[in-house]
Amino acid sequence: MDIGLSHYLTVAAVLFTMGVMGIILNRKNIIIILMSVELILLSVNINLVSFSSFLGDLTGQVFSLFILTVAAAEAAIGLAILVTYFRNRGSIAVEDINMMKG
Amino acid sequence: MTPFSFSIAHSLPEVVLAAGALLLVLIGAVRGEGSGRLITELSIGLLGIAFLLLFTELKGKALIWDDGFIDDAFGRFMKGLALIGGLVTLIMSRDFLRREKIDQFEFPILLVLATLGMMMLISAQNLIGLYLGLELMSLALYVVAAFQRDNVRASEAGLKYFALGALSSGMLLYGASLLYGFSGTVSFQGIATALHGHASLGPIFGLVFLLSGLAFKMSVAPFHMWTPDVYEGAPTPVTAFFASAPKMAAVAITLRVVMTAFPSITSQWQQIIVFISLLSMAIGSFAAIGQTNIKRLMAYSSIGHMGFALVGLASGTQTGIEGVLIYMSIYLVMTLGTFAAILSMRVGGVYVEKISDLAGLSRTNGTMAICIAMLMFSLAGVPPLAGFFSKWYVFNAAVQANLYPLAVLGFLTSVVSAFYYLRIVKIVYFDEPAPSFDPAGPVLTGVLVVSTLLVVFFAFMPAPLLSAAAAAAKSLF
Amino acid sequence: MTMAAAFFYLFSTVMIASAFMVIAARNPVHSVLFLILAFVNASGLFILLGAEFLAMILVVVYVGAVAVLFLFVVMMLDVDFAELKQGFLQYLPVGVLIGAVVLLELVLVVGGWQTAPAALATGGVPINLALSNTAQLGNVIYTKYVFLFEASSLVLLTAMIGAIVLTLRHKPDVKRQDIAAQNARTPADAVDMKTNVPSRAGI
Amino acid sequence: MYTAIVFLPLLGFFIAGVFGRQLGARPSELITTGLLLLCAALSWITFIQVGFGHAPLQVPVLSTWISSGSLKIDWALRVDTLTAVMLVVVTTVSSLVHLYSIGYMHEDASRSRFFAYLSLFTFAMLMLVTADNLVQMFFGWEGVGLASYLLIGFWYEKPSANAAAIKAFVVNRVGDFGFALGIFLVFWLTGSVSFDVIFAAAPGLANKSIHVFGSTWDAMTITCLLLFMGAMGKSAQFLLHTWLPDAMEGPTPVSALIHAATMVTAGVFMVARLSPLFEQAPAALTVVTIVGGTTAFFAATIGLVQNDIKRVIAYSTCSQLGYMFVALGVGGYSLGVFHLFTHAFFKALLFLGAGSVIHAMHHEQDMRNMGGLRKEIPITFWMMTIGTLALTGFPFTAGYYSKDAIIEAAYASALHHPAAAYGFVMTVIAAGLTSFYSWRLVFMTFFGTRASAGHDHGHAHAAHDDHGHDDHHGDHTPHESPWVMLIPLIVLAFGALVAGFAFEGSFFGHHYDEFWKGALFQGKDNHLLHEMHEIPSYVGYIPTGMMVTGFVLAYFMYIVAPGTAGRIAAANPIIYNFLLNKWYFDEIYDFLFVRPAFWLGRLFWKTGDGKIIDGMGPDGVSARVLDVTQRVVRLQSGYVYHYAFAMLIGVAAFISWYLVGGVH
Amino acid sequence: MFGFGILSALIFLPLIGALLILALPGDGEATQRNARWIALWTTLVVFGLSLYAWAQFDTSTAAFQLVETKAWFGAGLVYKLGVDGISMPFVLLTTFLMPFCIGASWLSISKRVREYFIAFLVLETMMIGVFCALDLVLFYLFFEGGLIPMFLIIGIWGGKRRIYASFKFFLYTLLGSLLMLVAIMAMYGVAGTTDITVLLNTHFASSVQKWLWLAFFASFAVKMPMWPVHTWLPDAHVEAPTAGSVILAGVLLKMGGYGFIRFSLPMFPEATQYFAPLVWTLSIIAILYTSLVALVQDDMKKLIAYSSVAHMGFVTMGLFTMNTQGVQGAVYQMVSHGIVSGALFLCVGVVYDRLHTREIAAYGGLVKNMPLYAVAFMVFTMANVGLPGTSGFVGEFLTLIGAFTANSWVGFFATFGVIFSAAYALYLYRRVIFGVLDKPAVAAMKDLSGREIALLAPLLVLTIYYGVHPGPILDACAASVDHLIKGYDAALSLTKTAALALH
Repeated sequence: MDIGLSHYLTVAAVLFTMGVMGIILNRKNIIIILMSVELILLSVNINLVSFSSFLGDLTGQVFSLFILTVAAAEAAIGLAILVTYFRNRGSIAVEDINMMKG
Repeated sequence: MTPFSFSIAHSLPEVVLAAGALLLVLIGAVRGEGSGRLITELSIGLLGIAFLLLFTELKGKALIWDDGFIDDAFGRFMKGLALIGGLVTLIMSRDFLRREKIDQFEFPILLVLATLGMMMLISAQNLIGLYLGLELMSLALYVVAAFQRDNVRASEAGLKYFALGALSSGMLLYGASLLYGFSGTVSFQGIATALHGHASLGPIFGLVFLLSGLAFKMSVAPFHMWTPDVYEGAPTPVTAFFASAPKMAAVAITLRVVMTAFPSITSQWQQIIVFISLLSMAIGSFAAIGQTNIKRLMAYSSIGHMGFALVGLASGTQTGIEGVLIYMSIYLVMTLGTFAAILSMRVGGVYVEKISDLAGLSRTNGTMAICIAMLMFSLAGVPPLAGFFSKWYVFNAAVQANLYPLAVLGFLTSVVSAFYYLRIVKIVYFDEPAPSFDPAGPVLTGVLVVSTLLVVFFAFMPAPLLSAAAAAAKSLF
Repeated sequence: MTMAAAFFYLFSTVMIASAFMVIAARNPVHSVLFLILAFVNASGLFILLGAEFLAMILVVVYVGAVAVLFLFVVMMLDVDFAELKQGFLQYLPVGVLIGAVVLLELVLVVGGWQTAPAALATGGVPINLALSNTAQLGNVIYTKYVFLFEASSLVLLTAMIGAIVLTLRHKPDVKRQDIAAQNARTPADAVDMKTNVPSRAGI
Repeated sequence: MYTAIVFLPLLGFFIAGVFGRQLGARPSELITTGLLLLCAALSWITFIQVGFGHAPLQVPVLSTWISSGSLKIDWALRVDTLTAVMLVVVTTVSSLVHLYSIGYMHEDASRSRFFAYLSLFTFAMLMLVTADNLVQMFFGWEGVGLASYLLIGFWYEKPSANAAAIKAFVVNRVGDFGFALGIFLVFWLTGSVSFDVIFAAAPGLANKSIHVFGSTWDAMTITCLLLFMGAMGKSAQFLLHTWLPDAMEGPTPVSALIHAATMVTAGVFMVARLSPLFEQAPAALTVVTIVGGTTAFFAATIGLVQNDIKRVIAYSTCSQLGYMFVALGVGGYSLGVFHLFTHAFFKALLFLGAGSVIHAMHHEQDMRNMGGLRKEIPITFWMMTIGTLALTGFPFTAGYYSKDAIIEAAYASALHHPAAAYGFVMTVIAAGLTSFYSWRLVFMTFFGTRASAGHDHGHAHAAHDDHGHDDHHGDHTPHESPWVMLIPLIVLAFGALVAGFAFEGSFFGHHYDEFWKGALFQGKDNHLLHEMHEIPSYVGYIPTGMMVTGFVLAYFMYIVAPGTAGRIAAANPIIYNFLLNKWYFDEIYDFLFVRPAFWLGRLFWKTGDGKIIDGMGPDGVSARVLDVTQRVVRLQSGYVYHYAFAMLIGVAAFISWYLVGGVH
Repeated sequence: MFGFGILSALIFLPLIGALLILALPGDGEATQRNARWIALWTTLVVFGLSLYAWAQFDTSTAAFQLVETKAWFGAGLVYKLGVDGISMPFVLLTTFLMPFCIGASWLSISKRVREYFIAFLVLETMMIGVFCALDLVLFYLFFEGGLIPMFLIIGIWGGKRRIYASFKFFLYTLLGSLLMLVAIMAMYGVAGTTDITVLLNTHFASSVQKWLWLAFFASFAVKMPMWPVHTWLPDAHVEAPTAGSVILAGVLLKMGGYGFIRFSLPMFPEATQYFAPLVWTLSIIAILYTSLVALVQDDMKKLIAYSSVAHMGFVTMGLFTMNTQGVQGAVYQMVSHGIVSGALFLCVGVVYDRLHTREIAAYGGLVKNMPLYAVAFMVFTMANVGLPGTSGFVGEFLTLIGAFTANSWVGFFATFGVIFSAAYALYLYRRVIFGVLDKPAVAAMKDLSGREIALLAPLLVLTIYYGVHPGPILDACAASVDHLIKGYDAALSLTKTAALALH
């Protein structure tokens, strides 16, 4: 059995779904959400790199590179906001983040 | 490769903005704390220059930066709107920031960077540019949402916005990756070429994920749920900014993507657009009833209005796009006016944001009252105010495209939405007065009055906007 | 089964398993560690795909910086072990169901992935096997994508400003390093020569 | 001159109505009365010119009224013999009533208003009789209704007067409903509402059938029936009669003028005026006969037992109108009009006489409280007696000629029409009843002894205290009315005596043709006037016999053996109560129409509008909107994972949509 | 900007007046007085100008006159004004009634005087605009624009349930007209323009016609208001200040009828024919149902409001007979109702100003201390009843005769309304004016003041004048109505021949 594009894509799809489910089902703390986002981005990167490889086109890897860059920045911002919130609220439990609703 | 100078010339506003932002960071860093006011003024100037440069740069259509960036009438139109949004909110925010002691120099710089992101987004011509522009804008917005870092509501707003925004970028990227995988290219034209006659489920899925991400930025249902919380929690000038400039950019790039990359599968994305448009109109109308916080109300209102704007896109025609452009312009004016009013809501030095605080305003501040009333009627789409014409253009396009159910349902929801706009008028005019507001500065009053005048007298001189929108829409085809 | 396939299954299995643990682990520190594991395995997949530079970056940037940052924050905030709250379980099946549906549909589509016939013709930058992956990336990033490259720098700048403005605090009673002030110190300010002290008299 | 006749009363109305308060009561009275007397004089001149001279038919057009497409309606005055007769009746009675009212109303504070109303009424009535088209007739028709409404409700503080006024107007409107539909039908059939045109078109329409109201009808029959419905309303015929007795709540001169002599005869006039149409609709004429006969009988029965002096006369009027319709129904239009003419004199006389009695009794109307008045008010007594004689058809008085002629005509016609036989029987019986109740009235009022003074006076005085009657409190001695009231009585009595004798020949005798000059139309087959001469001679004596019987009975029961009436009543309580309560018509109508109308109104309002329309419409919708709102708002839980879940659901929905639906 | 034709002047003069009032400083006594006088003079000048326009108007032709055209929104939307025999009476009615509204508010409005008169003047602009517009979008703009000032008038200066009433009024009418807006867009799609003169000569496919007709119907039926979408009217009337009720009954309701004549009948003849039975049915229900409801009302204004619904039933019935008498009668009925019901509301306002209640039971016996008032009220009541000799009769009679010729059952049932109207109107009159004057507060009420006489007298004179001489209005619309009906018949026969040719 040869490993083809579909295999990588399937792995990425699974990873993507897990990332999304991590956000939705997570009841523990907001940091898990951030990590789930990283998983999603990872799945996207796998997608892009495998497309790039199988299409013989470098653009996918370039895209992936930018995504990595931005993801790092995003993580930094996310953690900064998280810290700010923690300082105000003393908690980052997901259930607590609902001062505003309705 | 396009000549460097040519590229620079056609992206001059962006280049100037970027360079200016860096310079401002330097100035801010050197002067340290307390340079907030100076940087704010400089940022206003910078945005103003960028705005002027939009009109002084070379005309026509130019694909630059190796086909990654386009400069066309459509882009200039939308950038103009985004810049106006940024500029006006920045001008309006000065008092607020000073009073709330958050007038750090980073704030204006972040707004400038966000605006820069929007401009890149509007001009994006491939998926990477789209993503980077979007992220530049979003990251800055995440930060400014939580800018009042000692305020738990603001940081909650930032956190929510960030978490969901990150998810939406993930979805957008997933879609982008699928599209890349299908067409082997990230450029919009390339995608269009690849899709021509070969649409399959793969790129359609890509399109769905891509549009989901964009829908989040436009805050349309079912990707809208962050909007009320963020609008409510974020500092008011930030909310004003959220409600104006980023919406312009998000709508612009949505239009550009679907019209440039997916013209051959119009009937496919039309279904999505029709659905999210309907849902947004409905949610925007229904959920706003019963709100007590005016910022939250405006959030739902903006959701509804994005739904209305998308009606024009749903038609998929040039007149439809023209309608969207007109809609967004008028919406921008109405929103800025409304937020000028909201920023004027200050009792005894404390900013208030309950709708009931407006009670009996007509007795205590007639000018503000009549302006609010006119803006609300306009938001409700009652002629002869500008809001009616914006609706006319988008719905007319939909009707010409035989989207009768969309038009009828849209109008039904607009009746529902009229209810809560009327309720504000009722509170302002019919109720017994609440404590009167502190005098608003000339800036806020000016913005309020000017936007009201624009809204009221639009019917008398519609030509400039109409011709500009027509030209802009034409350049997209 | 070739070696490549074997490694593919190894990396993907471990990656998915650790990804699952990221969201399932009760201790956030464990989550971060599993995240690192997932990244490392992904990096392995990248190598299988011939994207060596990205694989390296993934390890260096993600594992080395981002994941550690996570770890740092988790440690710093001293987050408790969170117990599952009421209402989670009744909500779980619906969530899982929707997730499963999405996954199923995605797999259905990507399982038989078709690229457009014109895809290769319109391709932007063909991979040149004569050059190393890193070199090729370098070639395009600084030419064709220079505009985007600059843009990404602005993204990083934004992130920097943002992170600073949100978290940096000037506590008034904390001594902070001020290099300019330190360098500008003259012996006159720093050293107090007590010349009038009598010798051998003690202070 | 015609214009003057018609519009002088309007002028009077204006002067009295607009400037009445500035002028004061007396000038208003004098002006209106003077104008009316002038009118009356002019009318008599017209009558003589038109009826006995050779003045051609004149229809001066005053101006255009309504002009819409093919419908053209002018303001025009049509003066032919029929109109001239009516002019004489109207203006004569009206002017006398004006004059009489000066005395009768002298205590009332709002006299100028009263006289204005009277003049307004006269104007409307004159418009009615001079109308050249159906719509102008309708104008007068409704105008008299308005004036009648105003006059009945003149004493606006009396709830009963107000109720009676509304009742009169609304019941009349029921009749007008038919009248209006009749007009529409006429317009539909002939394309015009102008008399000349429709009369010319009528023969052509005989036996034509039309499809209307979902079925096919004989054109003229349905038209005439609808028009007759109007006549029934205005002339208080059976079923639509209920307003007339109640209308007695108005001041007595009003009753004399409107509810005896003029307005109520408008229906008769209308049928006579439209004789060219009715002649083409034998079936409709049959209905007219039956209704007339029924009314004549039924009103007379009620009249037997009423105790209110005015109500007795009112029912008498009702009954007499029935006679007229019987005459019309059998084709004797001139007989009907003649009876109208004579009846105007003696009925106005009776009413004014009754008014005089009431005046004498200080607004006491219950005959049981009267008695023996002939000595105290002798002139009134004698005038009333003359009126009664004329009404009952005492030989050679006016009623003798007109009423007996109707009975003979019914008999003559009965040979061809069973309905006429019914009319004959009814009118004969009614003649006897008339005689009985008329004499009963005279006996109870003027003979015998009066019950203790002051009995049950409270009602009348309470109601009139505001009208300046206080000065008469405690003085219950009946007194003869002033001359200003007696003169009209005398004039009318004169008319009641001689009108029949003098004009019999013209109206339906040998001078028929040269008198009417075609104003009344008779079909080719209508030989009624000839046949009347061929009936057995004993028929002519029947009414007289009935009259004598009635008189004798009344004399026995109220003079010879007072108390007999009470014993008979006690012995037959059902019949007595049935009659006393006017066949229970008011109760039935109240049950059938008035209550359901209010009930329906409330149902429609509270349930229909309130619960159903608003409940399902605006209020219901807004409540549902709020429900939806609450649900939508509850979705906005504030939890990030819910929001993310919504996004996922959105995406899942879209991709499922495409997966299931395929790429289109 | 815009040209300065007479019609433009008519439309924008009130706006100028409003701006003048807006420019008045402060809210003092002097300002209030000035605001009143400016408003009065503005409306008087506008009325004078409309009379001038009337003088310029040629009644012998059915063409649009005094036409002004300016480019406006591009793409087929033009600023086009003009009047024909159908719209001219309504323009006059509007300008005529406005001074009365101002006069009626002279003393009764004491709070926020400036805003009040501004709202009224803006409303006048919108109303005149509706009747003058020759572009569908322009029409719609004015049609809907009127909601804003009216909403404020009811909401600010209204009675206890003013908020409920104003919302109901606004949202109800908005809902109806938005459906019309969809139809307007569809028509724009067919014709490529919204110029009414062009649309009048555009043929719409018969299936399309039905939809368009229904959409327009949704708007106009609410505005009329027809049963069963009438329930906003009683509420709005009851809560509105006197002048608001006057203008609501006098002019705003007429917009629906005007819309039917201007759009539904000539543009969608086949649909009109198809739906005529529906309209008749609704009209008859309106006439009978609301008359009965009126009978049981306890509130004077509500009673008159319900009677308005019934009278508007005559209008719709007449319009859809599509014969000369019916349509002319409907136009006449609208004008007459404008005067009469306006006057009736003024009458209610007179007593309301004195006693501040509209409960019928609170009054009684007014004739004694207010004889002049009683007379005026009587005349208007009788006109409301449709007594011949008052203007109410002519319209009612013509619509009925038209209805009868079109369908005898319609005429039959509608004529029942004649009976009911007498019942409720007289019942009202009896309870208010007649009876014993035993309530001290009522007894203390003074008769009409000079100002009130000046308000009611002209209306009274007109009511009678138009009752005996309806020529001016009937002649004015004769040519246009004739043209309308000819066009309608021609369109129908055209489709009939087309259908025959198909077989």
